[in-house]
Amino acid sequence: MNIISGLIQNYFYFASIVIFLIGTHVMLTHSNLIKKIMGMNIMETGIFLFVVSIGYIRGGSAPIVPIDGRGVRFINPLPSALILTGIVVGVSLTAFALSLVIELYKYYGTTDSDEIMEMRRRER
Amino acid sequence: MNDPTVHIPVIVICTSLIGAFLAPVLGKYRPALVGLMARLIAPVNALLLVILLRYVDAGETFHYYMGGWAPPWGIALSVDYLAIYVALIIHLVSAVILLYAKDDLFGEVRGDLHRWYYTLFLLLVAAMTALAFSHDFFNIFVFTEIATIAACALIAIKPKKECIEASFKYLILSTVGSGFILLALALIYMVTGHFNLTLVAQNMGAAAEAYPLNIMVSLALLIVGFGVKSALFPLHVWLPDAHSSAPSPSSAVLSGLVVKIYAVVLIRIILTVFGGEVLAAAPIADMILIIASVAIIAGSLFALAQTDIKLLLAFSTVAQVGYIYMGISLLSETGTMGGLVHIFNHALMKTLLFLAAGAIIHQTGLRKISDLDGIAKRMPITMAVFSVGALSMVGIPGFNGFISKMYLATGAFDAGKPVFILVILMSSLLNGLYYLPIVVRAFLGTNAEEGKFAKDELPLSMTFPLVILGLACIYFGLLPGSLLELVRKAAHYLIAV
Amino acid sequence: MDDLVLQTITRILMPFIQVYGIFVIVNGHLSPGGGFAGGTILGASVILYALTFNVGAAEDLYPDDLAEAVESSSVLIFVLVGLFAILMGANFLTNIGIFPSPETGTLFTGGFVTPLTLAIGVKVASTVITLFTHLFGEKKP
Amino acid sequence: MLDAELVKYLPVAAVLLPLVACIPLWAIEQRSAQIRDWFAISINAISLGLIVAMYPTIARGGTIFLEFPQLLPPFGISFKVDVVGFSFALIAAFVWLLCTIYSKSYMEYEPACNRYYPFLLLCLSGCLGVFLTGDLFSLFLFFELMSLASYVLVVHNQTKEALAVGYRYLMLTLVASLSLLFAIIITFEVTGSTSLVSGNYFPAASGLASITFFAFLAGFGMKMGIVPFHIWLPEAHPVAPAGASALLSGIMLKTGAYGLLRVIYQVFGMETVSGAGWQTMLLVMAGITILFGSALAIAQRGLKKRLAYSSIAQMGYILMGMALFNENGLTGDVYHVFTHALIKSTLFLCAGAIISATGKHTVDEIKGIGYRMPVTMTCFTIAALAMIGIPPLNGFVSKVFLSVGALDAGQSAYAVILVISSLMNGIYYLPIVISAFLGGEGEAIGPIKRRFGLEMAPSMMVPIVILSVAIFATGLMPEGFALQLSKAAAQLLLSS
Repeated sequence: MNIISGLIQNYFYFASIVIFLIGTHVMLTHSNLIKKIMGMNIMETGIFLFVVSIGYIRGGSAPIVPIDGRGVRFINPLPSALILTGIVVGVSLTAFALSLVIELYKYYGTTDSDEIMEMRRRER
Repeated sequence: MNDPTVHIPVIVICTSLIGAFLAPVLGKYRPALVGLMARLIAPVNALLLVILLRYVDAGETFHYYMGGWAPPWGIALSVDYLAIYVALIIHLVSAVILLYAKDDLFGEVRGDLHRWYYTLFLLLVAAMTALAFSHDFFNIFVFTEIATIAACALIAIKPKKECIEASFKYLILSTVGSGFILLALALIYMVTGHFNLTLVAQNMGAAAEAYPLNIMVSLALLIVGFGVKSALFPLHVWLPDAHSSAPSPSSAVLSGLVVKIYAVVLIRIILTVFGGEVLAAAPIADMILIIASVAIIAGSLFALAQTDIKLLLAFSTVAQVGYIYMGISLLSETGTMGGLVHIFNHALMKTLLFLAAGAIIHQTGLRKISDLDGIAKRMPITMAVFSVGALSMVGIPGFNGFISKMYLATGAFDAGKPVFILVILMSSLLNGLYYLPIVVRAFLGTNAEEGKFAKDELPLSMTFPLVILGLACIYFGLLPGSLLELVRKAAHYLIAV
Repeated sequence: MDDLVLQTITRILMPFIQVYGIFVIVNGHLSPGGGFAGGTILGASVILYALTFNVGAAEDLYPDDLAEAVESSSVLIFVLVGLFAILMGANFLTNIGIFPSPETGTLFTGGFVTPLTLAIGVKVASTVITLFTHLFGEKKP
Repeated sequence: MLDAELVKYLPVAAVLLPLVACIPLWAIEQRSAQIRDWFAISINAISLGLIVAMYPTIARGGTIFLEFPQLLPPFGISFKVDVVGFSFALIAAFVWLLCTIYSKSYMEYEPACNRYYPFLLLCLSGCLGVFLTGDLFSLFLFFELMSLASYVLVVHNQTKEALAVGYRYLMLTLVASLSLLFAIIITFEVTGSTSLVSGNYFPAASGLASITFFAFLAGFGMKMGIVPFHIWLPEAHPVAPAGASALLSGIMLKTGAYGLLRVIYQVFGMETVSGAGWQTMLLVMAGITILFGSALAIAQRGLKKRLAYSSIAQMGYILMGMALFNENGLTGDVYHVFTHALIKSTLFLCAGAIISATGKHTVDEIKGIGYRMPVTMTCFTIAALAMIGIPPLNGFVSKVFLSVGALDAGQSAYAVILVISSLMNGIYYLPIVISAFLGGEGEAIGPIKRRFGLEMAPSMMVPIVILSVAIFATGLMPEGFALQLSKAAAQLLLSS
């Protein structure tokens, strides 16, 4: 019972872990390179959701001190900043991975990693 | 703090960064200057680090706060012996590699990409240095990613399909690793509320009590995440392809430095942040110890089966990373020293071996070990230096590899686990089994086709770094006193906290 | 893609998008947003241009040489601003008050933050554009 | 009389001189083969001189000690010479000098001499280092140097066979050195020191102690060639050039014996060794080694191979001597080191002379060689008789001491083994001698290569003759120099 209620209360953690696992699964099991990259993005999204939800406060506002200095409940900026960085990293990783896939496609004419492995084996 | 010495860590990182981003612009108009600049930056930085070391020697180790903001707001750099030691290794070794790269690159990388090669290389150096100094999970994550992308690009820059494929494989697995790391950081942040290592460490005790599950899961995720990046044994699958297909200077820097920096970061986190209580609660250290032993033996066995010289070296790296993990997870002072000193020694040896292999490939285009019969007649200096590296790997006394094995073995005994001495000895034997035949072949073998190696000896810019590394291997094998002093302090720092 | 409607609207929209991007960048220290967000918006304007006209046109608008220079120099500016603080005797990236600081909440209270976010914004914009053109145009990365 | 301060540096100089001299030698040999030979010989001679210069101090019962703790921490390198080390080093340097002189002419027609001499010097350095160092770790260091350098000597001819044998040698060397390293680490960890001064580290037998002991035994035994570890020896010694085989068999085997002596008497102590039953084990191993080596030597047709197997048997004597734990046995043991070094190098050098003059390798092919090469065969005969233990020769003296030691220890069975082994020595040496002189006039051999009108070059003949004279001399003066040293060594070891 405890576990279930814990899950329901922390549904966003649960959701993010599910997304993370889906992403990882796609990334590691699918042979299509583009799908791998998509899995990578899904996985990262899961993590992003998880981290952002740690710092999120219901009804909180952006953490910028207002001019009159009223006490406002701020959302913790650190996870958001981390995730902002994470997103940038994710974009660059995706871009880099995509460019590699383009290169691979030029060499092998396919984006399927199994086929590429097969071709390499035959080459040897 | 008006003493300019305290800024050295930042300056070192910044000069590499500036160099990295000057390179593409400069390379466009003055291509000759780029290499020169890159080759100047690393030694100058190493010099600065030595000055910093003197400074730290005189007083306490300290933390440097970016923008003058103390934690929990600011980003901190920890200026301690471990960081300086690792940073010194990075800059010294990359200085040598950059020297070597001057002529070798022409054979492996398209001419118009040279400036980008230097960009990536310096970026990687900057990221690794920053990782060494980082005292903040945030920074650790960011620079891990920068280092990963730069490393992948350093492989993919060679226009061959093997490189692209290896790079892709590396990228995908590293991304999984990064994901794990990020998740772990989030879990730690969740229960401790900080990213700064010191503050997290302070809150760790209470957090571990309240949320043991979070701490354990994050620890596991960290080990897997950094384990992938540092090629800890079952997670090493990307390494052989990546390190063997890359251009030789890249292989050298990847094998010699990059995998280790992640190991250092992981170890720093585990030992200084999680600390004794968490380690006592779960047999983490023992698990790593066993994994490392398996890595040592399995890596060597895989290496034994290789016919391609660079693949062999790459698998040997898997085994050697095991040494580093083993040394530190022994949790005795000598063991930790062994692990840390092996970071330096292996950086020297493996860089040397990769560069020597690169020189052979550059000269003759031969990669298969069976083709190397009698090659020492054509390339005596290269092969002599290669032999130094090989003997060092085997752990012949008088060469630096012996020092680390010695310390690892005494460390295993100190830790009350003499079984692991056998692992080290066994792997020495295996190293002998796969390194010595190459040397024997090269010097004593006779190749059927005379005049097969018709080219001349190497250019000076390639011979010189090799010889420097070879001499360093012997020097630090015979007189490691000052090195060990530094390592002892670094180990003390790790164990004491 | 030769759609007159799209092209005209793009032409009209682009300056607005860009101004908005710049707004987000320079207000980085006052409101949510900053270099990353604003830079992406800036970059998006050019991507829109590339989509409605063609990639070649976008490349002409923002050539590779320029991109290289911009990307390198923006990082350099960032680092140099940080190093400037060291020169002034403070820690790296310290926000030294060499700018006049008027009352809180106005645009020029950021000190060094504004040049830094600007550098970031330009860099991000440039990167977003080059990534798009390179991947779309299938040029070597 | 040398200054005491100066004497301190003698061992270092003796060890490092050959090591350092490799570099000028390498430079010289690019120019002139003649100068190279003489340079190598003079370096050898100087090393020998430096060792002889230590004699006054040693004769006074003193030890020479010098350490360099900053080298290779945490152990440091130290040099310590007592009478045991001095005796071994003296005979080593002496035989080495003669073998180098011999090599000068012998190697003239061999390939790759430019590799041979530097490695010969490296080996000398390692070998002297083993005998003159003051702690286990330094000993190990030089042991390694010697083992690796001698690999190059073993595979000198670069034939397929040599390379295959060399590979096995290399791997076994590696195993030996690793097990030594293991043992040294444990010794260091248990006692905090590897110095050979204090002695008796393991007061009682424990699990750890026995692991350590067996690791030491495996490590040194591998070099020594005692029976379960001998597999590399009979292959490796014959393939090397004659000068190198003489040194491998005559001197380098003794490094193992030396290490084992130190380990038994100064690391574990007699009480521990006998208390744990290792003494009996060592004796049994020695007995097996003697009989096994002799038996297989009889079966060999190759001349050098027969000599190599004979070496195994002789190393059994030495192992037995050190396991008897009494003064006579130990005296015989150290004396036999002298004896065997002289005899076996004579035999190998003679074999080398025969092979280089006739090209014949097997025992059957050299019938009547005595007529063609009288000097060689006379020396060979002297050495063979000494090996069998015919009275006026030195082999007899060592056998007497060993037998008396065996009887003193109450192990009469081993005295019997000695006698049996002498018989077997006779069985495999005498036929060579007999057929050489009585097997016709050498018709089967054909004309031999003569140099300078002699059966071999003078620089080959002189070392052989000097060695045979030394065999005679030590045998005829039973109370001479060698025996005194042996006795002093035995007393020193027993008192530690």
